[in-house]
Amino acid sequence: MNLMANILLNVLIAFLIGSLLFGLQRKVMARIQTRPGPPIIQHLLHTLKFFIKESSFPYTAAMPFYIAIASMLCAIWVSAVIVGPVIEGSLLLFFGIYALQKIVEHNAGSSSGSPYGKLSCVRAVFSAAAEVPLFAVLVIIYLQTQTMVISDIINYQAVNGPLIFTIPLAALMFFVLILSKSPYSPFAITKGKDIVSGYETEHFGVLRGYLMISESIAWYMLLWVFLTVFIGPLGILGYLVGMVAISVLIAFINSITPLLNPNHSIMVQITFAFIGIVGSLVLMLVM
Amino acid sequence: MIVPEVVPAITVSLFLPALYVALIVGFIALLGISFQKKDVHALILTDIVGVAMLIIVAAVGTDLAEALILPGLVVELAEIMAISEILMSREMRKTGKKVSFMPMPIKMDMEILKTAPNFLSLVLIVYGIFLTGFTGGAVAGVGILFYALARKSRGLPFQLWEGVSGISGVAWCIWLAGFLILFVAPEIWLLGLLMSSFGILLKVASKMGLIGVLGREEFKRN
Amino acid sequence: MDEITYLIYIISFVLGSVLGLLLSYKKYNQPFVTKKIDPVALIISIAGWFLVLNSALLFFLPSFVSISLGLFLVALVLGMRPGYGRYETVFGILISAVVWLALTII
Amino acid sequence: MDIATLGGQLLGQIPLGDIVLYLTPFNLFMFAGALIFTTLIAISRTETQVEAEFGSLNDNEVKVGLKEFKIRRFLAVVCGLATAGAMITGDVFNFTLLVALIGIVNIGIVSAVKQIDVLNAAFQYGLIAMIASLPLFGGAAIILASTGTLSILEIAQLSFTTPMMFFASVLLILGIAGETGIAPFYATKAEMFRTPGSPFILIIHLSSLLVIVRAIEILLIINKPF
Amino acid sequence: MNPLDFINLTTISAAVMFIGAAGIILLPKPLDKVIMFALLQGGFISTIVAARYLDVALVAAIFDPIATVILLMAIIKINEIRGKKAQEEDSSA
Amino acid sequence: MKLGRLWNSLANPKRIPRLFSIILGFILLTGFLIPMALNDNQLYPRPVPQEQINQGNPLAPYDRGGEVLKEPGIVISQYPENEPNLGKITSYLTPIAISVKNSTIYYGTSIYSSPGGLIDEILYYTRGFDTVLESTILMMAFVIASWVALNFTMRREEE
Amino acid sequence: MLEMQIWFYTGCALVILGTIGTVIGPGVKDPIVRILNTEIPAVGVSLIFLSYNHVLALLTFIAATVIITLILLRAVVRLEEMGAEV
Repeated sequence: MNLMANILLNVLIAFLIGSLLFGLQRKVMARIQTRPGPPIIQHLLHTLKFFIKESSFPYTAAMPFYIAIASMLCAIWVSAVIVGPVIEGSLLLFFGIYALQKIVEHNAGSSSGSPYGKLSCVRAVFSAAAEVPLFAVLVIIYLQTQTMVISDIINYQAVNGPLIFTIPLAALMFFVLILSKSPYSPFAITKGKDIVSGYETEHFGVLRGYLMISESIAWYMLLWVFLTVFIGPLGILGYLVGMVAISVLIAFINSITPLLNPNHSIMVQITFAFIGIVGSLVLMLVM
Repeated sequence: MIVPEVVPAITVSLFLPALYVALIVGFIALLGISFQKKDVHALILTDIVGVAMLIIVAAVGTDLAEALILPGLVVELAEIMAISEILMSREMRKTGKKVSFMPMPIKMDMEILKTAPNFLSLVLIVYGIFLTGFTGGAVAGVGILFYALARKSRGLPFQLWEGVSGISGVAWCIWLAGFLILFVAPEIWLLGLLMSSFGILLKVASKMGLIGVLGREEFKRN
Repeated sequence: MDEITYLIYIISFVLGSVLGLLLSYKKYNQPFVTKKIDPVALIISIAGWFLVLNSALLFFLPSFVSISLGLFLVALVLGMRPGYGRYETVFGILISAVVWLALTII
Repeated sequence: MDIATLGGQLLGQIPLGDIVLYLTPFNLFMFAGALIFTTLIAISRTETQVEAEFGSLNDNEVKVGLKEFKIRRFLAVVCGLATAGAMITGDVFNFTLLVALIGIVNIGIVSAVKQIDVLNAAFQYGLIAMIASLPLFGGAAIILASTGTLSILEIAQLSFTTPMMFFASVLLILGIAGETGIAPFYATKAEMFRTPGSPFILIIHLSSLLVIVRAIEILLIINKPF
Repeated sequence: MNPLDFINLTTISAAVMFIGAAGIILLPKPLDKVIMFALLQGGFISTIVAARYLDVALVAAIFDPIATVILLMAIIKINEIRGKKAQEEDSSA
Repeated sequence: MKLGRLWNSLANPKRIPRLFSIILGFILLTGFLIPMALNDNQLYPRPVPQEQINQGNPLAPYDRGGEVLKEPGIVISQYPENEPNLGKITSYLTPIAISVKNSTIYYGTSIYSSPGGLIDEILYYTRGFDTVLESTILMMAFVIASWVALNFTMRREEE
Repeated sequence: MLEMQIWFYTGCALVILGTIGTVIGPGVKDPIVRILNTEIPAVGVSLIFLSYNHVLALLTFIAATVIITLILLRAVVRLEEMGAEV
């Protein structure tokens, strides 16, 4: 298959499945809280809706920047899809993409000039302190498998069994990272309802659409990376089942936990990271 | 053989003591910082942390190590400069006090400030030009600085300062051009070398001299 | 080519959901009816789940056609407005799962 | 070769004397990312922060003045270029110097503002940056002492890791952490983000995250766990 | 080996430096410290001379008075400021 | 909740440098437990200290051989293939430097710091990019400091 | 060789002594005293440079120390003049 078609295909799949998973998550959370909840399709419709709404830009915004940054987020996650499912490149590259994404996310907030966006931006910087150590899980994977290239990691797991059994603490760390990126999670301080919609507060119309598209792709990609590097070679059906399972699990967690205060959220995550890194290193030395 | 194949045994034997000294010094200074309540004291103590860094680099004992000391020094100097300025700016905003521009004249009739500056500065500048490069820049810079510090000619106008800054920008470009010549056109390496040396000299010296302008405003404004 | 098939599945699911949502708003005007089963939806749901899970039985259709058709029908019920289509879906899953189990085990 | 298992196939080298820059897909992506953001910053204007005033119904607008804007944009562009350089450099000492440059420029970007809290954060960050120059350059020097080379390409071809190299890389990572203000030290940094001038603040964050990712690559090259 | 051999420029300048260092640390008044600092610098310069790098010694010798002058000016200035503050407090009290 | 209090206090900017320095201090101390030694196979090695000055070499301590504009000096660099003129800068002396060299043996440092010489070779030629950076660092620091000084600390009365 | 070792160890001793003096020496509550004490480690480092024959670095370091001292003193004097409690 030609590369461009492959990329397009994967991006579309990522977007649609990501949105459906978000919808599913909302539904599950609603049911746990004994509300009827919106249909599963809701998140997708919500995203598409923004493309036919009028776009307006706040007059206080930092102009070309404010628009470019939202489109940038999209581009970044599309490149994540390219690195991940399409060419199965280096995990380090994925790490870099995650870092860039973090920046875009926080500056989407601050470039609008809204106080809520600004607060969300400050919190995003803060939360990066916790998420970057969590991403160090990739280093543990490297130490275990001796490679950073995704296709080699898959081969390694085909031979030696899933990594989740050999480095469970790393898998736990990555799970916390995924948890922190999910909506309504205890660690979602950047989008807490106390600051309206966080960094998305001042994005309307097309820009909001971009942001939501990239969020969906991001969710898909995080789950994809988790399943790929910890569970091993899977068919597409396997990925689907895994993603649904993780989404439902996270929905359970999110619906029963409160939003933490920013400092505490960071420190809880750092504690997890610390336990995870030290624990996995110790486990590796022992085994 | 003028240059040995490997590092001489004596340098190797001195590495460990030097490294340990650096570690001890670093530890003491860092501990000092961590127990410091006042910001300005922490700033002074970071100077010593820099000293520990220089010892570690010097302990390698090769020509390369010597070339690496210079960046370390420069970084240290530059950061102290910028941070002390930020500290002052912060305190000014905090106290909200306008420091009177012309407070108490200093009654200081030190002989050295009347007779020596011209001579000392001249020696330093000439010697700095002879040295060229970073070292020359630093030496000549201190010369300019001392001149500015001690001379009574106060009120060096704003434009002049900007002019001096401009020189250093141009000098930086000269150095860059020299650097490029060394790689792009290796045949005329001599020109590149001279451009680099004098570019850096001008740059460092003019920058150091700027401190003198800052300092003179403090010390000699009667 | 695998991915194209899955893309078609997803799209048919999405289209089904959208259509189901629209239809359900047209059809039902009470909000959130808990204990009532709509026979039409029940039939659609059972048909859909049957197609999805037992596509091997329908040898005259290529499996991806039957599955995408099935997913469309499944989504039509699953995607209804809040409070509707839940029991129908459960029945659909149960019946077709029983059929599937019976066929695989026997 | 280790570099290939980390960042993908080696695409090319740019030799500048002893300092050889090398390009893998990973380095190239990060380099391009840093450059794109730098261009974006260079052409953007800043936002206006609107806050409600206490005790009245008026809004309070916080803007970036023209002079402040110019200097901060200049510093931000320099910071972006330094980050881009740090992504492709192939020399440990060169990398540390770029990190030091990023550190000082970051301080500069926030030092031009007027809020006391922000200035305080900038000062504390500056203190960390200065302290961090000890482990940063010290770590590089210990790597030089133990391997006899600073070029990452040469270090990648060594077949062993001594405890000394490990110690040096611990120092190096601490130094980078301090200089760029990552990980637990974000608390000083987060305060600095309250000031207006979103595009310039972006570069502070961008540089620290990209540099830490790159640092992980370098450290994995220096330390061969197997 | 003759113990008197140990009395040469190197050892003497080392001793001078140690005295200077001890003086700087232990003496309480800043002005005394500046004098001891000159002693330290003197020892240092003679060490360089013992190493026979005369040009370096020359530069160090030029920088010595400059450093001293800077220190002196700062101390005088700060004493002045402190004196003035004390006066103000007295007059206000 | 005590833990929460502690976590909150850790986020105070003023504590961070102190925390960082104490952690760094203890990590430095672990250096004593690690076996360390200088690898003697280094780039750009130099002769035994004081050796050249004891021989009465007027270029001490930076004499690395070579003849001005004729024969390159001896420099062991990392990638000699990238440096066609390796060693030439080391051996280069300006005319003034040559006259100084002929008159006294105690000015080796000054001679080798004037254009040409070992440090110039390393700083400008083999590791030129480093020097670009370090002079940039210096320039940036001065830009920052002078900007702050000009706009805040010096000319406050104009605000 | 002996001379070189004397310089080296004198330098080490001065650096350590000076650092201790700067951190916990008598009267270091006064910033001026503290800055004066930092001159001792500076001289110690110069000696270490000298014993390794890093003469050019030594030259630069001497000049840079003077400038750093000036900067620090300027900061201290200014802060004192403002009456800032830092």
